This record gives sequence, structure tokens and C-alpha cells, in this order.
Amino acid sequence: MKADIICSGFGGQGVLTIGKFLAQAAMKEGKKVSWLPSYGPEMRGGTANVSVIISDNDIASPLVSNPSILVALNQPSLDKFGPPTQKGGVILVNSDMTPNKLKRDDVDITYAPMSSIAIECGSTRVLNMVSIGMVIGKTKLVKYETMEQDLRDFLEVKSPELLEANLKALQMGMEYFG
Amino acid sequence: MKADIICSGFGGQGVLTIGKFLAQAAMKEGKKVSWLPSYGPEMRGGTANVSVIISDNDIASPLVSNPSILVALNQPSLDKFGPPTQKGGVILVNSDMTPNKLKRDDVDITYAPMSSIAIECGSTRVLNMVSIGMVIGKTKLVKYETMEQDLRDFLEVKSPELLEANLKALQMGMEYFG
Amino acid sequence: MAQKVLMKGNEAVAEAAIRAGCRLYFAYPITPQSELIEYMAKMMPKVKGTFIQAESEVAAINMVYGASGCGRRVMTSSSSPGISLKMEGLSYIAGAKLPAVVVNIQRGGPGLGDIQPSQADYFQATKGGGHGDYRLIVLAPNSVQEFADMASEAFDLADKYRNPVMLLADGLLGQMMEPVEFKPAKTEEEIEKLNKQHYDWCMRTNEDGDDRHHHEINSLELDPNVLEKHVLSLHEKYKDIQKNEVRYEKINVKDDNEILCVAYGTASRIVKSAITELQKEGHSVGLVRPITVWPYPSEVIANSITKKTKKVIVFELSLGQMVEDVKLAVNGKLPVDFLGRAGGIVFTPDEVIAKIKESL
Amino acid sequence: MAQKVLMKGNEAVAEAAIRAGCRLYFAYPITPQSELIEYMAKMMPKVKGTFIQAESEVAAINMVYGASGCGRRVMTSSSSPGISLKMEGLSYIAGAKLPAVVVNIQRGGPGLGDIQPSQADYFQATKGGGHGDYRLIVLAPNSVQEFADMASEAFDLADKYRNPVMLLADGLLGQMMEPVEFKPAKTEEEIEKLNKQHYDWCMRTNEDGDDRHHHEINSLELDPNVLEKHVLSLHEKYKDIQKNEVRYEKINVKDDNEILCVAYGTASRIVKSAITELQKEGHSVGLVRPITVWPYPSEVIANSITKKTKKVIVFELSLGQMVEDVKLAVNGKLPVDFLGRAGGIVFTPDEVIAKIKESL
Amino acid sequence: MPKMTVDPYYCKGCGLCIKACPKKIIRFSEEINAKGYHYAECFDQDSCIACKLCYVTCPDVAITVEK
Amino acid sequence: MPKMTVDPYYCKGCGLCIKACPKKIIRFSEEINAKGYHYAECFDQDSCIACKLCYVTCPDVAITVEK
Amino acid sequence: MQVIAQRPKSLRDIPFTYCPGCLHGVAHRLIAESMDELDIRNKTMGVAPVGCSVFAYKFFDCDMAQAAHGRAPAVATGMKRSRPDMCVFTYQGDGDLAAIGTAEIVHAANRGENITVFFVNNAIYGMTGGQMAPTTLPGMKTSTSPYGRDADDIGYPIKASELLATLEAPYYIERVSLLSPQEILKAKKCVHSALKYNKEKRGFTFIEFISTCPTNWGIEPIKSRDWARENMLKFFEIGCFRDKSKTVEGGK
Amino acid sequence: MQVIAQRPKSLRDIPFTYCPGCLHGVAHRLIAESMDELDIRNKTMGVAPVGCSVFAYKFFDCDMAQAAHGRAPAVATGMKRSRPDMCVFTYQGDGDLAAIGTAEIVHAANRGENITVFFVNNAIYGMTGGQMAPTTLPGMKTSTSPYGRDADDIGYPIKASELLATLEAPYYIERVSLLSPQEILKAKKCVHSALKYNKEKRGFTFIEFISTCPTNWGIEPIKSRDWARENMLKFFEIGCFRDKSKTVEGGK
Ligand SMILES: Cc1ncc(C[n+]2csc(CCOP(=O)(O)OP(=O)(O)O)c2C)c(N)n1
Ligand SMILES: Cc1ncc(C[n+]2csc(CCOP(=O)(O)OP(=O)(O)O)c2C)c(N)n1
Ligand code: SF4
Ligand code: SF4
Ligand code: SF4
Ligand code: SF4
Repeated sequence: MKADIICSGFGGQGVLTIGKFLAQAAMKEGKKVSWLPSYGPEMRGGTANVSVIISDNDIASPLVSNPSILVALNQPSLDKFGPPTQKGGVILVNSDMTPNKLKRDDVDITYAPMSSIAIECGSTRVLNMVSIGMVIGKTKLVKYETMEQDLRDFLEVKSPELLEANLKALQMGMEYFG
Repeated sequence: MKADIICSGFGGQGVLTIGKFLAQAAMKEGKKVSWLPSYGPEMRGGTANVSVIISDNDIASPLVSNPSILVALNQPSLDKFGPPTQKGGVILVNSDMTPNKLKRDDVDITYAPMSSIAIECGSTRVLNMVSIGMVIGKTKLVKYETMEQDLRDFLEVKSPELLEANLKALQMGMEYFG
Repeated sequence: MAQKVLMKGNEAVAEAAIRAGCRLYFAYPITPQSELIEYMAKMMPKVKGTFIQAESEVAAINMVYGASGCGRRVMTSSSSPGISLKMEGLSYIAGAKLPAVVVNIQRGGPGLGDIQPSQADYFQATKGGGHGDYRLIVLAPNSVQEFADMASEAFDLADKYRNPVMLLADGLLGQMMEPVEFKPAKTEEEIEKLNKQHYDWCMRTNEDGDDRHHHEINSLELDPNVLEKHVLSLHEKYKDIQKNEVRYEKINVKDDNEILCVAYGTASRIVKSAITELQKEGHSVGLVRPITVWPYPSEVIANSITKKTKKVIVFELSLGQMVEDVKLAVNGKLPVDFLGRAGGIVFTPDEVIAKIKESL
Repeated sequence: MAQKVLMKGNEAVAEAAIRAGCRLYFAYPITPQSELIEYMAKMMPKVKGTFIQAESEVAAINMVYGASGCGRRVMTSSSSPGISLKMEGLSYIAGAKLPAVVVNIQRGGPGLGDIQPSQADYFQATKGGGHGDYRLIVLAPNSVQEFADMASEAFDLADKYRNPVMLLADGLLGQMMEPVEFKPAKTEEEIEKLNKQHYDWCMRTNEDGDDRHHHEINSLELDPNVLEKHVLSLHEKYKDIQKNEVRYEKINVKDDNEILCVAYGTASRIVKSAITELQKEGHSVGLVRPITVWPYPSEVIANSITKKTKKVIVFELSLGQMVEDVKLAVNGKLPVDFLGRAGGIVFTPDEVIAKIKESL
Repeated sequence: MPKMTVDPYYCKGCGLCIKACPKKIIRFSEEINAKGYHYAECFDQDSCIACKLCYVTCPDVAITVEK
Repeated sequence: MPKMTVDPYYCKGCGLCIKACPKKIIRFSEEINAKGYHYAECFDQDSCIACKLCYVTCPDVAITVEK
Repeated sequence: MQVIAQRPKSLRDIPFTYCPGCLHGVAHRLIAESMDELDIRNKTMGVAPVGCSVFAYKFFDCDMAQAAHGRAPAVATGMKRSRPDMCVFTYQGDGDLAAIGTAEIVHAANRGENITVFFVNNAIYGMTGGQMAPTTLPGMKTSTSPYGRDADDIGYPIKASELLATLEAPYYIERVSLLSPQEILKAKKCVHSALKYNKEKRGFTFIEFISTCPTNWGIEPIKSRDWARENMLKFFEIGCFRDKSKTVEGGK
Repeated sequence: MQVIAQRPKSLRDIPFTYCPGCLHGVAHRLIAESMDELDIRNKTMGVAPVGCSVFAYKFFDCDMAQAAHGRAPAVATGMKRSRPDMCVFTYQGDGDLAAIGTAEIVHAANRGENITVFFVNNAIYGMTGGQMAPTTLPGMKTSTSPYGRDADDIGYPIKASELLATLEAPYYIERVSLLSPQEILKAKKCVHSALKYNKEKRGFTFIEFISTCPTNWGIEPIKSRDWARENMLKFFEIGCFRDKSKTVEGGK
């Protein structure tokens, strides 16, 4: 088993966190994981993205060029990483910020109004949890329970007041696929 | 033919110039020559010395450790370079500044009151010319005529007023050996 | 805390250094190394340690010189252009026999280049980018865990040999997160003991009477005979290091290897996964991964060549620097081939496989 | 003026540089190089050139970067510790494809070391002491005459390849006087023509309209794909240099050589006189003297080995740096032995003879 | 008649011109430009007095003012 | 009774003490020291007033003053 | 109808790489406008630093060098001495000029090099992601002063203009603000003067811009100007620290 | 009879390597005497520069580091931060401190490092044989300003004390003269104060000594002091540029 993930979006959308939570949960479930951000000045203003690899085996390069799972939170992200996504790969798109669809029919692509769902959960700031939920819902990459625990561990110390909205976002994301 | 020369003395005694004139004259007479000063802070206050090599063949290292000709203008110079002088080598000592003699009898050593001779010629500043004269007189390393011409060329532009005293010094040095 | 945490290489090495007793850290920001300095800025005050953002890399390495002269565990870090600025200082540190740890998170060069991972400072690190006859001990990690582990190893080696040690990583190792498990932090008593091991040479308080000392931290010696003795003594030390401290990993090195690969650091991860692939296809390819790139595991490479081996291939994220050390190790016994990428590009396992297959 | 004059190496190279059209010189004092800067201070005003005593070696090399970016012949010089400080700047100059000449009058190291002659900066000069994949062209004179001749050659090579060129000498060559004969000085028109050869890339006045240009002197390229192309183009250039510009001298290299010696610069003078002595005793010993130490005359060395040759011996005023390049050239065909002195000591012909006789 | 125009190619939607305009006739467009910014636009050219303050304040030199 | 002494081991014969001495009782010795300098010496200890100015001015810290 | 304000000719048709609302762009424009006005575009060469403005070499429509971090004044010295008839300027950030480049700026100023230095003080390292600068204010949090700059431990912000004004040679030194259109208009005059003096070969000229870094301060563009006004201007006083045209008849 | 003046304990029994009449030795003695008086010899560490005083590491009877050219303040920073309870001083020449080491001295001063810097200004590079220093006077001939320092071309001498006094953090800055016994006695008080403040951990202290270089000036010792008085003191005015003990109650 090996998942090559790219999460991409605008600077403030928390894509690095999406990646980190996914990698961390997988690590706890005994997988080999790696996480590599795009870094440096090119991040600024433009898009940020992160490569995450989750695998049963040792990971060679942590850099993902052809994702098997793509989370694209805005148009530039879909435009940039949609085409190199692996045939048969999973693409989760935030339709709220992506007017133009990807012209491919050899991938498993879902357009979901992630920003709207986040607002429904209380704040655009939980957009990243919606995406994580959707990744879990769609791919079963990690267990919901692991993620929930991680989220609790993280927020209970840092900002318990945000816990509820985040948990809700995680759940709604996961349940998006029914 | 190969002469390994060291000229050594106090900072102001002009030993570097002695070396330079010898090397230059030899060069004009078609010899291979090299000139290498002791350099850097150790010169300061203490003794200065210069290695000069005059040879028919290419010169390897310009550094002289065992001179065949030593010009020692003061005691420390004789103490330092007297012992490593080659067996049978020529040593010219400024007896005015060298109370203690060298304890060797396998070298051809001359103690001459070079400072006094210089004063006689007009100034202690021509001490170096006295030494050069003595080297020529003793070893015939270069021709007197070459040296005289060099000296004229050098001083006629720079300070013609000094020419006479210098020429005299050169001559008296040379004639020291009769 | 023997629990695994997910952490960036830059942060993991900083945390591990603190745990190893490093209480002084001086550096100047540069991408892709800045998380290291930022982590130190955050954590040093918590352990009553010193963090100073120096005015430059030159100042930073000279602060290291001063702190190390006091016998304390001290570290600096930078990335390629900043490391070049430390060359004079490193030569002084080596000349004065001081222990110190320097991290280089290499990026693409020459000049300002870019900020992507590279291995093009290999020559500088292993041959001595500064002046004079000196050597750094150079450790090259290939994972965040190893990077962290090496921090404490680097300090130990530095202390043992009174020699600067470089951790030679790259932007990828600095920026990536991987699970890492830390060794327990040294206690203040343990750290005090480490400091005391240097009391016979380092600068410190003095006393009157018989135990009075005069310690000089110095690389100057105007008498060339004395300086030569000093340099020869350094070289005796280097020989010891070459004898005792060579570290490497052999991956799939077997008698039936058709090809022997050599790669270190980030490059070795890619090559390793490539040879695993090739093995599945029935090809026997071995990999020697130097963990110390100086001292270099020359003998290991030489001994890993068997009758079946047709070729040695070096893989590097540069246009060919370590290839010289490999050729020196192979010493003409086999052809040595090379694949490299430059300017911050990391080759893929497929490129590596293709390169190896050319010779299968 | 085809007359021979007796001159120090430091002064001769300065005079020759001025004659070769160098009109800008930036440097910082250091022994045993200071006569070079002092000569420039005296003579540059006479040719309406620029001499600035920079605030440091770092500033000096960056002034060189600026002047070279304007397409003018420019030079700097220093000695070992000061050269270490130029490493970042040299990497920038190489990365930005700028012609420039740098003189290193090597002294004993590491650290402050001493001020006596040494060859212990060989690695730094030839492998790239700075960061990134770059190379300097390195010329190593062994006499004052050659030192002077090389100044103009260095500028020509720098211009031809748009690459920094280093003159790698040592305290002995800098401080000694030997007879030297200078080439005629370039006229102002010739210099103007040299400057104009760079008009298609250098910084200069502009004009409106079709001939408008935008020249960038730069080594930055954040896109690693583009940076890689740039670095590869540098390497194409380096290959050309390796093909076209290898310079060497063969002394007594014959079919019946029992021993082949390799030495450059000051060391080669001593070895040459040693083999002359040995020849008198009836021993056939050859010497290959690399004149360019990068590009290295590897093939020449390899081809100078005959069936009779028992051994290759490298002589260096260091504890063994060029020996690696010789081993790479010999490629395992013969044992490579070594004699070196460190810390500013220069070996004598007798030491060299003794070393060679061990193997006769 | 004074007129200010924003070139969406340069504008990054920082809003400094909106703040600078004494007549308050600049706003963010509904549209986004190639870089994803809601660029500035003048919604009331007739009120423009050609004071140039928008031009003066714009860090991306995106504005042209005519008179 | 005041007394100044010069240690010939340290003295370099710069003469600054001679200049500094208000009583003018210091001179260069006829002898030279190991480094070849005519070191300073006091030729009239009785006149010494222990003003210490010779000590204060001596760059080689060669002087001891007693009282 | 006539264009009364538009992109100056001395800027190339390339969008800046700065963050939205970052005032680097304003400083660029003032320089370019002055180049146009003084008609020196064809005889000007500039030096870009390492910092957010590293790409300045792409933006100005004249030949440009990109210098190593902090070394722009040395590079400019090499350029000016090579082509004395051209105007040479550097453009530098506060990390570049007042930290790693301290020696180079002090000595170029001290030599009275005939160059203009444009110094953008935004109290932080922008390009590398928000580390402390030599100009970071006491108590200000940055990624390398996470508990706020402790002046007792690492000192106070460096006032570059004041420091350079202790030297004899500089011809013109002024600190200006870019925090409002009115201040920008004033700053423009100073930039123009500096380049005019440069053109007239009067000596070393230096303009310090008080600027912002919305991104690394974490304050959006409009508010970041307010923050700078309230905090930076108190410490870095606007004003002229040297103008020899007012003291020396006709300058040098 | 009682010894009232002799070699201080804090100097080792090693003759200085300075030229006859060179005032480096006087500066050394003042420091050593103050160390004795303040009883800090056993808790002091010093830093020798590159310059004629490079061998200072041999002369003082305390642990010493020899620093790379210009970097003594950085080395001292590393030392002081390692052993905060000890007194740390540097000893630097004008080339070392005011040329290559400009950035290091400015920033150590700006941090208010708890160290004392002894700065010997002799207007020339001594050790390397008489090249121009940043403090060389206008018109003064040296081996790298053979036609006299041309202030129009390469600027005026740098006044280090004045420059550092523009910074907020330094606690004490004074320029003193070593040109006569009387001046030496005054200088002594300042050296003592600086080390006293150091012992009391009050902050950065800086003493600039106006000194001579008989050898490279080519003027014999006694006359060289006169030369310095006539030429240097006009430019480098003696005096205190900062003393926080007089302004801040009890210092820091
Ligand atoms: C020698 C070297 N050190 C460090 C860096 C990393 N670096 C790049 S930009 C920068 C600081 C930029 O800050 P500043 O000068 O304030 O300009 P700004 O980005 O804020 O405009 C640093 C430290 C480098 N490229 N080279
Ligand atoms: C990096 C480096 N550059 C240059 C030198 C050579 N150098 C040694 S001492 C010195 C100058 C000393 O002058 P100063 O600091 O004024 O002290 P002084 O000798 O006059 O006391 C120089 C340039 C060096 N050792 N290292
Ligand atoms: S000021 Fe300029 S960049 Fe900012 S919104 Fe207005 S037009 Fe756009
Ligand atoms: S001042 Fe000191 S060194 Fe000079 S002559 Fe007097 S005792 Fe000797
Ligand atoms: S990081 Fe700051 S200084 Fe840099 S471009 Fe962005 S806002 Fe401007
Ligand atoms: S060269 Fe000058 S500064 Fe150095 S010891 Fe001699 S007199 Fe003193």
C-alpha cells in the first residue's frame, strides 16, 4: 500500500496542516510516512502545497510529482496538479473556489463545496478538517478514530473552544460520501 | 658554478639591497639568479636576512639554508648563520658589531670593520656597498664593472649626490683584499 | 519520551542537539534552514541556553569559536552560501583543535542559486573549503531520524577528537517531516560533566598557585617547524578518525551483485527504492551508502566489488563530486559511472532504474 | 621593454596584470601578498586605473564582481585566510559567468597558521571551496617569469570562458626576486577593444530603440529546472576547458623512467633539480609538472607511465592534496607514493632525492 | 474628464488605493485576475478628480490616471 | 630612599623613560642586552624622587620603582 | 485626454513579486519615476540585494547586478569605479544592509562612493519568512524573537541613517516614510534629490524608506501602515540627517 | 624599602614582541594593572586580534583566545555567553576593528555584550608593514596610500568611538591618549572604569587608545608621540562619548 498525496491551496487555507494530520494519523497506525512542503518565497501570495506519502515500505523521495490522491482547494491547485495526477487517482476539489473543471475522465474526481461546508460548521478556518474528513471518507487511508483522537489531543491543550467545530467539520467531510 | 649567499644584519643595515645588487649584476652577466628575503613580522626589531643564489643552472629553491657565502653584519647574524655555513665557505663579518668570533676553522672567514670603513667613506648608510665590494674582492662573483654600472644607473636618477660615497665604499670594500 | 513524533528535519536536529547538551547556538537565517534557527530561538530560553541571531554567518562561526574555546557544546547551521562564508572560521576551528558542530542544509548553487535540495557542497565539506591542511568529520544523514541521532553523535565525535563535525544534509531533509524518536535529554549534571572533560585545555576560571593554568585557543605559530609539527599532529588525529570512525550502510550488497551503487544522504533513499524495484525484477544490485563522507568508506566500497560486479555507479544530487572518492576507492578495478542532477532537482527512482538498466 | 629586470613575484604579477589591461584592482593587505597590493597602489594611478584597499577580502571580491559585471579586466589577490573569505563571492562570480582573476599567495595553515610558503590550499582552489557545482581555472606558476606571463594568460582565459581564473602561487614565489621580461603593455585602444568584447552581456550605457538591452548579472534562478540547465551549461563549458586548456610541462619524461614524479609550482622547482642530480647518478626519473592544476593533466600523467615505471611519486608542500588527482589519473595502474611538508616548510632537493631513492 | 484605470494584470487587490481615494470611488471587483486576486476597479469614473492619490499609493504600479 | 631599576631582559632602549624622567637621571647603558639594545639605566639613584613617570611611560614594563 | 500618471518608463512590464500591499513596490516606483525625470535611464545601473527585492534586477529597465547578501555597496563600488560616467544605485533591505552588510555600507559611505543607496526598513527579514532584523523594534515578536525582542539581551534597533551620518563623506542622508500618499509624495522629492546628486557626481547619497511587511508582520496591508506609523516612526524619526547641498556651495 | 611600581601580576614574564617604543605595551600594562586592582585575573578571559598584538594571548596571565582578523567581538560574544560569570575583553587594532571587523564591533556594541573592547588606534596597519588603515589621516602616506590618503577618493578616517556612540546599548565609551605619562595616568582611570563596569556586568565598554607606530610611520619613538599629538589628536578628540554610570542610576 502506498498513497502519494498532494494537498494544495492558497496560503491561508491550511493545506500544510491537512498533510500533517494525515501523515501523523498514518504514522500512529504503523505506516511509514513523509511530509514535504513547498517552501520559500514562491509560497508567498501564490499557492502552498504539501506532498505526503503514506506507505507500508520505506519512502524514497518525499516529493510527490504524480499524486494518487489530490486535495485541491482552489483553481490554481487543480490546474497545476490535476493533470499530473495518476490515472485512476482520487481528486477532491473545493468547488467553491474552482469555477473551471478538470478536463480528464480517467480519474476519480469529486467536486464538493468544502468552503461552504466549513462555514456551515462554524468557520472557514475548519476548511482543512472538512478536507481531511473527505479524504478519510473517500479513501479510508486512516481510521476516523485515529484522526479524531489526534485532533482532540491537539486542540484540547491549544484551543479547546475550537474542538467542536473541528470535529463537526471532520465528520461532515467524512460523511460527504455517505 | 653555484653560489649560495646569505646576507644578514639589523633591519636598517640594507642587507636586502646587498642581495639585490649582487643578484642583479649576476643576472646581467648571464647567470641564473634568485633573491628571497626573510619576511613578515619576525623581521621587525630583530635581524633581517636575504638568500641569494647565483648559478649557471636553473635554481631549485631560492631559500639558502647552508650558505657558501655569508655576509654577517652583526653578532646575531654570525651566531645564526655562521654554524650552518658550508665547509670551506666564505664568511665576511662586520667586526664592528661582532665582538664574539665564530668558533670554526673549516671556513674562510674575514673580520673587517665594515662600519668604520663606511664612515670613512662618508656615512654608515654605505655599509652595504662596502660589503658588496668585499664580496666581489673576495669571490669575484661578479665583475666590478658590472656592479659599478648598476650602481651608477640606480643612483644617477634617484640621488646623484650619494653616488660618490657609494662608489668609494664599493671600491674600498673590494680593495680590502688588496 | 520514546514516543514517535512527526517533525521536520530542521527541527528534529535542533531538538536532538539540545538534548545532547548543546546550550549555545549562533546562526543567521537562510532558506531552507530557517526552521532550525527558529526552533532554537523558541527552545533555547527554555533550557537556559543561549541563542543569538548573529549579524552574519561569519560572526556566527566566530561566536562558535569563542564558545567552543570555553569547552561548551555549541552549534551553528546554515545553507550553502552561508556555509561558504564560514570557511575561514572553520579553518581556524580545525586549526585550534576545537570541537563544534556545523549543519549545512544544502541548496542549489553556485552563487545565490535556488533553495531546492542539492548535494553540490560535497567537495567543500569533505576536502576542506577553507585554507590549509585540515579535515572536518562529515556525517550525512538520509532520514529525519538519522539526522536527529547524528546530532548527538556529532557532538560526541567533536569532543572525542577536538575537531569540527559537519552534518551534511540538504533542503529535502531539512524541510521534510518524518517520524522521529528522541533519545532522553542529558541532565544538567551530565552536561556539566561533558563540559569538564575539556577543563585541561579550555578557557575558564583560574586559580592562584600550583593549579594555575594558561590556556590559549590559537592556530597561529610563526615558526614553520613548530607549525609543521602541529599540522602533523592533526594528521595523526585524522588517521585515527579514518581508522575508527568510518560509518556506512550496505544495502543488498551481495556476491551476485551485477552493479554496485554508491549514494549518500537524500540520493541514497531514491537509489535504495530503485534497487528494491530492480530486485523484484530479478536484478541483483547493491548499494553502499556512506554515512560518514569523511572519513570515507573506501575499503568498504572496494570490498563490495565481487567478480560478478560489472560496474560501479555513483548517484548524486550534483554534477559529480563524490564520484572522485568512489574512483579512488575502486582504484581502476572497474568502470565508475555516474548519474547526477543539478540545481535542486532530485532524481526519481525511475531515472535511477533507467540508469542502472543501461548497464545490466 | 624586452629587458630583464629583477623583481619580486608579487610585483611582477601586478606589473604584468596592468600591462594585460587590468585597470581595476581591489584587495586587502595580508602577508606574504602585500607587495602586490602596494605595487598596485603605486602604479594604478599612473595608468588612470582604480586601486581600492577594500575594507575586507569579502568586500574586495564583491567589488570584483561589480567591475567584472561591467566587462572590465579586474583582479584581486590575497593569501590563504583571506582567500577563504572570498569563497562565497567566487561561487557567485562563477555562477554569474564573470571573468575575473584572483591571486592566492598561499601560506601555512590551517587558521592563522604562519606566513611561510605552502601549497595546502590546493583542494580549495581546484575542487571549489565555495558552494555549488562550479570550477575555477587554476594556473600554478613556478617562477617569477611564469607568474608574470600567466597574468595575461589568466585574463585571456577568464574572458574567453567568462569564468574566474585563479593564479595559485605561494609565499616563496610572491617574495622571491628573479629576472623577468615583460610583454609590451596593451594600449588604451587594445584595452577598449577587450572591454567591448563583453558588450553583449555586461552592464553598460543603454540606448532607446531596437538596440536597447537589459543585461542582468545574476546567479539566482528559483526554478530548479532552469537552474539545472544553467549548471549544465556551466559544465559544458568546463568540459571545453578540460579539452582545450590543459597545460603542463614534461621534464625528462622518457621511456626508461623508473620513477615518474608529479609536482607543481614551487615544489616542482625542487623536484626538477633533484631529478637532474639523479640523472647524473644514472637514474632515469621523469617529472610531469601540471601548469594548470584545474583542468588537470590527467591524461598526460597516465600516458607518461611506461612499462619501466615502477611508481609515481607526488611532491607537495602540503600533507597530500594533489595526490588524489594523481591517483585518479593513474587509476590503479601503479602505486602512488607521496612526500609532503607542512606548515610552511619547503623540502630540499636532498629530501626529494632520498624519497625517490627509496623506490629505485 | 478625469479617469483612473486599474490594470488587472498588475493589481494584487491590496486595497490601498481604495483607502487613498478621497472620493471613495474604488472598490474590489467581483472578478478575480489570473493570480486569484479581486482586483480594484473604479465604479464611478465621473466623480474622479484626478488627484492621483490612488496612483501614488499603489505598490504595484497598476494604476493609470488620465485627465 | 627611592630607587628605579630597569630590567635589561625587557628593555628595548626606546628612550621614553629618559624623556619622562623629571630629574634626568636615566641614560642608555654602554652595554647591549641579548636582543642588541642599549638598555636604559639610572646613573644617579640618589636623585630619584619615585615619581614613577618612567614606569608609567615604559612600553615594555621593564621598570621597577621602590621607595 | 492626457495621461497624467502611469507606469514610469524605467520600470519594465513585469509585475512585482512582492506580496499584496507591500510597499517595496512604492519605493521602486519612486526610483523609476526619478530616473525618468532625470533622464538617466540609459546611464544607470542598479544592484539588487538578497531579500524580497532580490528580483529588482528584473524590474528596473536598466542593467542590473544581483549582489550577494549584504554586499551590494561593494558590488556598486566595483561598478561605479568601472563606469564612472554612469549612475549606480543599490536597493537593500534591513537585514541585507544593517546586519550582514554592515561593513560594506559603512565603508562605501565612508569612501563617499558616488552611488545612491535605497534602504528599505521594514523591521523584519521578509524573504526568509519573518526573522528578526537589526531594525526589529524592542518587544516585537518575530520567528527568531518569539518572546519579543529583548533589548537587554540583544540590543536596540539599529538606526542606519543616524549611524552613517557620523561619517564625514556622505553627501545626503534622509529617512522618509511610505505610509501614506502624502508621505510618499514627500519621499519622492528625496528620491529625486538623491538621484540628482548622483547624476551630478556629488557623492554618497542614502535614502531610508520606512516600509511594511504585511505578510510577516501578519497584519493586512492597510493596518500594517498604521502599525508602522504608531510603532516605527517613534523610533525611526523621519528627517534629513545630512544634505551638503545646503552647507557646501555647489557640493563637492 | 617597598616596591611602588612593578610589572603587574596579570602580565606574564614574557617580553612583548612590539617594536621599541611602541605604545601597545603601555596599553597592555594599563589593562593588566586594572585586572590586578579589581582582582579579576582569575575570572577574566581575553581575545587577541590579528595585528601586531596577535601575541597578546601570550602576554596576559589569563586564558586567551586568538581570533580571526576582525572577529574578536564575535569570539568574545561566544565566550561571554558561555561563561557569563567571567570578564571578557578584546584587544584590537584599527585595521582589525574598523575595517574588516566593522560589522562585528558594531553588532557586539549594539547588543550591549557585557565585554570590554580595547581599541588601539595607530592610524596604520602595523603587522603587515604599514598599509593604510581606516583611521589613516588625510594626506598621510602609507604603503597603500603612497601619494597620501586622498579623502576625496577614499574618504576620511573612521572615528570608531563616535560611530559606536550612536548606538543605544553601549554603557561606556571613551577615547584616551597614551602619548605622555600624564595622559597615560588619565587613560589608566578609564581602563580601570571599563573593567570595573565589566566586572559589575553593566554592559558594553569601549576604550580607544590613541597610539603610535614608530616603525611604520618611520618616526623614532619619542618623535612619534609628538607626531601623533600634532596630527591625530586634532582629528580624534580625546574624551568620553558615553558613560551611563553618570546618567543611569547604578547602570543597567
Ligand atoms: C549569505 C546569505 N545569508 C543568508 C541568506 C538568506 N537570506 C535571504 S534574504 C534574507 C534577509 C532578507 O531580509 P531584508 O534584508 O530585511 O529584506 P526583506 O526581505 O525584508 O525585504 C536572508 C537572511 C542568503 N541568501 N545568503
Ligand atoms: C583575513 C585576514 N586578512 C588579512 C590578514 C593580514 N593582516 C594581519 S594583521 C593586519 C592588520 C593589522 O593592523 P591593525 O589592526 O591596525 O593592528 P596593528 O598591527 O597596527 O596593531 C592584516 C591586514 C589576516 N591575517 N587575515
Ligand atoms: S493599490 Fe494597486 S495593487 Fe492595491 S488594490 Fe489598488 S490597484 Fe490593486
Ligand atoms: S621606556 Fe622602558 S623599554 Fe624604553 S628605554 Fe626605558 S626602560 Fe627601556
Ligand atoms: S514578505 Fe514582506 S517585505 Fe517581502 S514582499 Fe511580502 S510583504 Fe513585502
Ligand atoms: S609595527 Fe608599529 S604597531 Fe606594530 S609593534 Fe611595531 S611599532 Fe608597534
